[in-house]
Amino acid sequence: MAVQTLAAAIGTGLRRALQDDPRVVLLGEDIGRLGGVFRVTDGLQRDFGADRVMDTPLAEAGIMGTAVGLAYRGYRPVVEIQFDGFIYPAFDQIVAQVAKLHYRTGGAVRMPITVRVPYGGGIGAVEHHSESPEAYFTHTAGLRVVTCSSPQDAHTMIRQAVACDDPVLFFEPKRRYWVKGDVDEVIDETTMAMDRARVVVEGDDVTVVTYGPLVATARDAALAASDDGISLEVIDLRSLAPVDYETVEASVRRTGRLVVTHEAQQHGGVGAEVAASITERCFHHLEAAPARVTGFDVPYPPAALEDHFLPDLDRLLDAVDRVMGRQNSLSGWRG
Amino acid sequence: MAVQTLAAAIGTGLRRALQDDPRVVLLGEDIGRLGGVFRVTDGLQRDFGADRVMDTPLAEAGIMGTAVGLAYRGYRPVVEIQFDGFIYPAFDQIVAQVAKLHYRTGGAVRMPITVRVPYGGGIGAVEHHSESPEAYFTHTAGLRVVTCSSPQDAHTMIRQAVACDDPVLFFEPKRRYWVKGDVDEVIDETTMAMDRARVVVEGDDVTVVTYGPLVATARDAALAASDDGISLEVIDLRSLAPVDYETVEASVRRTGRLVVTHEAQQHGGVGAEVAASITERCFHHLEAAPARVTGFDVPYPPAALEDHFLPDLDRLLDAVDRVMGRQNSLSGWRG
Amino acid sequence: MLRSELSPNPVHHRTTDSRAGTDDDVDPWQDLPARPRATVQLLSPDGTRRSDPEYEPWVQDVGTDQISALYQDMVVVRRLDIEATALQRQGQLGLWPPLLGQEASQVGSARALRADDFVFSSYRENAVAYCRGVGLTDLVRVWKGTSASGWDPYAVGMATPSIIIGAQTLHATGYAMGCVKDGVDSVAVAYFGDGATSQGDVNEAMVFAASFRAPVVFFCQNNQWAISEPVSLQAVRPIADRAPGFGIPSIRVDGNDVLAVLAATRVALDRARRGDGATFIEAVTYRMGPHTTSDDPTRYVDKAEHESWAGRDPILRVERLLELGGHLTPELTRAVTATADAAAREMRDGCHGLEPPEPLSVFDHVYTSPTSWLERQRRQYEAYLAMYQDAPGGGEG
Amino acid sequence: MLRSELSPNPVHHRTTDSRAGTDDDVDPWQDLPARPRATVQLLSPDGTRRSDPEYEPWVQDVGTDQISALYQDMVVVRRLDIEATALQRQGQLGLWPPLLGQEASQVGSARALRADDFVFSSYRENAVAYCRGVGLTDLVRVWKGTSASGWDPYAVGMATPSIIIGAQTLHATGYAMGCVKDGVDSVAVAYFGDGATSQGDVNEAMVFAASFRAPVVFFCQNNQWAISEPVSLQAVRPIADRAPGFGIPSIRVDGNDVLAVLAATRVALDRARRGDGATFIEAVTYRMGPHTTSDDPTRYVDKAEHESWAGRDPILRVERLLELGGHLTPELTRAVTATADAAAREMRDGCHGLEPPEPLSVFDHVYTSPTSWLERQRRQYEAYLAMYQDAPGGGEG
Ligand SMILES: Cc1ncc(C[n+]2csc(CCOP(=O)(O)OP(=O)(O)O)c2C)c(N)n1
Ligand SMILES: Cc1ncc(C[n+]2csc(CCOP(=O)(O)OP(=O)(O)O)c2C)c(N)n1
Ligand SMILES: [Mg+2]
Ligand SMILES: [Mg+2]
Repeated sequence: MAVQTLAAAIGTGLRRALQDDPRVVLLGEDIGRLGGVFRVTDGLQRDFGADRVMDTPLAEAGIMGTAVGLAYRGYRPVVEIQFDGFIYPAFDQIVAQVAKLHYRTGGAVRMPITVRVPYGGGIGAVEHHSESPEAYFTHTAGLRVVTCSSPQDAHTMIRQAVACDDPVLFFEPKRRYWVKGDVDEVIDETTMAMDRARVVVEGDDVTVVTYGPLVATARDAALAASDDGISLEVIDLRSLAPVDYETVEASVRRTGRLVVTHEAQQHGGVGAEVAASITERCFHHLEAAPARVTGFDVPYPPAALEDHFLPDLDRLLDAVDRVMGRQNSLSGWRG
Repeated sequence: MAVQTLAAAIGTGLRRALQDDPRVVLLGEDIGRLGGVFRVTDGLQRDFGADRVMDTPLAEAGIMGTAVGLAYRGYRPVVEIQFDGFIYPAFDQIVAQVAKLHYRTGGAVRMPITVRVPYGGGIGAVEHHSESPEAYFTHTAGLRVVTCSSPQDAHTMIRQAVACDDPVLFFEPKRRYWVKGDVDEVIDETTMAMDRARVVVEGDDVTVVTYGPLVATARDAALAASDDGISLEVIDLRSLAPVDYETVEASVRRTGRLVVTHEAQQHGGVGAEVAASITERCFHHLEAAPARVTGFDVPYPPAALEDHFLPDLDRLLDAVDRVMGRQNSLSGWRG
Repeated sequence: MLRSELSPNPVHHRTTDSRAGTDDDVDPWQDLPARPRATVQLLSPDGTRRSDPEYEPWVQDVGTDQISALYQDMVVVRRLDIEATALQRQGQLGLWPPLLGQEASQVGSARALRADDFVFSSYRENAVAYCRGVGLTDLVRVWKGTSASGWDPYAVGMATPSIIIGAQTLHATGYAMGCVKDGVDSVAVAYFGDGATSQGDVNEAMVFAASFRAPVVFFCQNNQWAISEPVSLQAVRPIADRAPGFGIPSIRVDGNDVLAVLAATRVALDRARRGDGATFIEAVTYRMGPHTTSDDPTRYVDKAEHESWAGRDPILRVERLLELGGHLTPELTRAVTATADAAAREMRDGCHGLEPPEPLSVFDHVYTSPTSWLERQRRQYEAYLAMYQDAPGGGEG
Repeated sequence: MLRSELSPNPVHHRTTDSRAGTDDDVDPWQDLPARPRATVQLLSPDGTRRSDPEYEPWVQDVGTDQISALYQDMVVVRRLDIEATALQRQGQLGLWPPLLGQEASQVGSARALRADDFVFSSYRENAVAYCRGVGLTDLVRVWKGTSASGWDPYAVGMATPSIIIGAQTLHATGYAMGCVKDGVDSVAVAYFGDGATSQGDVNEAMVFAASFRAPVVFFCQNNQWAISEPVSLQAVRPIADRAPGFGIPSIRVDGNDVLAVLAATRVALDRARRGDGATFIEAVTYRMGPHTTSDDPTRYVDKAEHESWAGRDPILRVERLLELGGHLTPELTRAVTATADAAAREMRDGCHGLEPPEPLSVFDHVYTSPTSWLERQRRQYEAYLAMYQDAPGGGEG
């Protein structure tokens, strides 16, 4: 048990994975000598060699495609995509190959590939460095998509992802990289599986479902709301595909109200899926329509506007007021 | 007014577009001498020359990226992607460039690019030839996404798409290419805009929202249901981004029941968005949870299994029974 | 036994250093050959041997028996190809991509491989699959649509074909990088077409292969066409010219000459096994049939071009070689015909016997272990099917 | 006036036939030059002219005035670059990608262009932007984060930079194809780095450019690094070797020699204007600073390497040239310094004056015309902001 930043906790997780299994190899741009632009892989090439921690040419399709070949050969590649906005050149290899090869080969070939993606905004960056592309992958059958919100989860989940025999998209909330927390490096039967959601705050009035960077915001909202006498239950989804609907369903059956929040654009985002699925499962328990608090349906804006794109505490509380039927920004909205 | 197949109606639409505007150029694999693998562009290279109807090297990113350059130069490129499953190599150019350039340049640069994509299954094809990737693009701000279900719409909408100053993903329901119908080649003020939904069957009990290849299935369902005394209203969305929610909302406010159906996988599909948005807008008018009838969350299966993947009349009617509270396959479902 | 493996070449140990550098102070072109050599040909269309001091030694061990075996392979795969086309016409297969005319490119290269090499191919390499030992029924499963793939890649050392043009070249490169890590001298072979060379993936594969000195052979069958597009649309120079700029030596070989293809592939394999990295082979051949059974080449292929290539038939020239040497005996002809007939029959019968899979298998193998989410969809669909099995079924719209 | 355009080269009409073919019966290598020539250099690091009968004629018109102008450009852009780095350190900019060391590559190439040519660049080409006439405040807008782009591409003949590595090379190629269609002899120029050459897009751009004989210049600044990765990881041969295999002639030029870069770019532009298609230029240079202000090159750059390149400074050698000719007068030095100072001041003041845009502008320019859908989001957010403008605001979590 030691205090680690979220970034460092992924690093120690990768270190463990490299130690535990000689078939684990890391591939990516600048992950070796530099340790990655966020230093997540700092020291790993020095300690495990350039054969296992490989700087690659600057070509994301190439990285993903060679990872497929390595997986064919029995390796467990861990690919780093430098920033969210640079994953698209690899999209074809991910959706047409990585996601489908196990199905295509009737189970003969496994693709235990982990794709690490620092994602999300709020860091004042230039274009392509603040995106939340997770929904593209949750719509792709054959992939697992997970994300973490605490150093502990970051550590255990990256190890679980690397150990998983399915391909896993592992989204890292880059604006929380420097958050610190206790990390226990022991994984045993009591460790929560990576495809389970976690209730991070218990409450009775409204279920707030979120993941990654906004878990902290939702926690703050729970605190603020409690001052107002409203009790929020905050669920960190952790796994976006598959979604642990059982946990969310159980909560909403109690609270009768759902707010989903994420940074990604609204239209066709994970929030739509969660709202639709939970409405299907809990329709007669719902007191209000599930509300979504998300990025707007515009390209991620320049840094000076990002606060007017990203959901924040106030927008979240406003949605809580909405599902509670209290005065809110849309009170009397006529469309 | 003449009878045309849906495929031919797109062809005559492209012909008109080439005639109407000398800046329209067509790019794609095998679209010239061969006329495309579906013969949609048959005769166009002969009549407009290889300078305007261009066979390109076999590289989708290349096609899309050069289309961006042509658009920069003031052209209106119409790109053909040979099959749905081959669009992914162009994904980066589409989502990071085509979708964003107008925003990025503060409106200085327009991207009037139409991307034609024959899509969907039911034709007994091999892998990558039956997919429905539309949701990826509806989640991408800056793109318009449309699809047609009749020869008339195919003709007018492709012309509207080419004339539109925004980038348009134009999805063609390939298993309906050979459906015939009257086509009026006149476009005037009375012509419905391409971003409007169309009520194709009027009804009172359940609103069935669909698009593309399943509009015909939904029409059949309306007929079959009426034998059972159930009145379906069928809405052809036509535009998947933006969605004409006003039309859907008006319908559901009357019927109180919604079924959305599409071929694409369920998780994060267009159905999730429509169900979530309509629940937000019509919550107090809903008699039942919106139901989704979609492809399962598996990769598109081999041809011998596609009937067990694709929504059909019976699965649609079963969902109608579900929202009507009648006996159905999930009656008594415990999860 | 005619279908035996050709003996592999002597094996050398691979060097350990896995990347070459560029030094800007040295003349960067000092090791560039003056100019690429002409197309390799060991057997002319009339069946006579052509001398080539560089490549001949690589097929010195190939005597009459082995030439007869190659001949039989080519006759069999052509026969299977024609049979599959017929099966498609009879509605047994949804589609078939004929390899007619490319028998020498595929057999000559595939027969150079060892069992522990690994092939990553496109959809047209059915002769390669045959040589790898893929079962005859397995060749048609995918095209009948009863299965997502035909065979277990690990059982035959050949991945399931990639329909996405060019994607497999990266897979081969990654696999080859894995071979180096494992310290074995197996080689990965990527098959692809002339059209594929335009794809970013294929070019990135060359970048990675060069950078990591990966033991991979890029085997490009330039059959002059990518559906309706002539190779001149993809490349304004010979395709073999592309690789050297990436630091990968290339060989242009007559793809209708089984001996030359065998020799060139052996050279490439040997280089890979010795630790010298990748080689690019352009096998210049011709697609004598349509792109697939759905295609209508009369719309774009010039008749004269087609006929000129017919005169360079890859099987005919081996037949002539055997004949000139007095080895085209009635026994051989009979044996070869019998083998081809038997193979065609086995494939046809196998094809007829293929049954559609169980409906619920649509949910199998999406993940390596069940997810509650997909299990729920499976069980719901099961309930749905159960209901409809009880009730009278409805039609589709 | 020192900052004037250099005179464009004589313009030839472009031929109309737009695609070359491959004929298999002809020796495919007949038109291949025996071997690529050595790196072009017209000015050595010590400031003396070097004779080069092939490239010298292309800068014969460049006299002392124009050399002084190029010198001033380089001094100004270096000064702007250092100023921008300082602005970043002061918290005025979020990030800045220095071009330190690459002044000759950028100024020499950009000054060869005509106003009706069009540039598609990466993020580091701020000297190119300066030469195209981009406003000094416009250079920093994006890096301050107050705007998605700095300038109107059509006003200066330069697209907004592409951050996605390599994507812009395809845009340039498509634009060049459009120039041919329009019957004009404008040329598109794509700027990119050594790392970019690994991307599929860049290779596809060469395929398309060759196939359509597009009047595009691929200008690769090989500054030896892609963030922390040395060029040897991207390419095991000189980068200039890549293009000829695609059918595109290439030139390797000393990227720290402004005259050689000017000459090479003129050769490439002239070829494009004459209808002979694309040229690939590799400008061999060095990134003297960090990748961006966020980078820490001490983690990966060798000190000796850095120092050896410092000896090849692109500005110093022009200074020496002027000095040797007795043209480095106190007046020139004063004028150049004054211009650089004024430019730096203008940029700094402009940067300080940049204001964040209106909140609701986040919804602008997504589409060319409003959609009911997004208008609804805009109005809802407007209502939300209105409510919070009335009420006391809350903090962020
Ligand atoms: C990414 C992608 N784009 C388009 C296609 C459609 N397509 C299938 S085969 C083919 C032509 C391939 O030509 P070539 O590489 O020369 O191989 P050949 O068919 O001649 O063996 C095309 C365009 C595809 N399968 N994948
Ligand atoms: C598709 C993509 N992948 C990764 C990155 C991250 N990235 C930004 S700059 C850079 C290095 C580029 O090197 P080079 O092409 O040599 O240009 P230079 O920075 O040296 O000018 C990388 C990897 C990116 N911007 N785009
Ligand atoms: Mg071909
Ligand atoms: Mg560089």
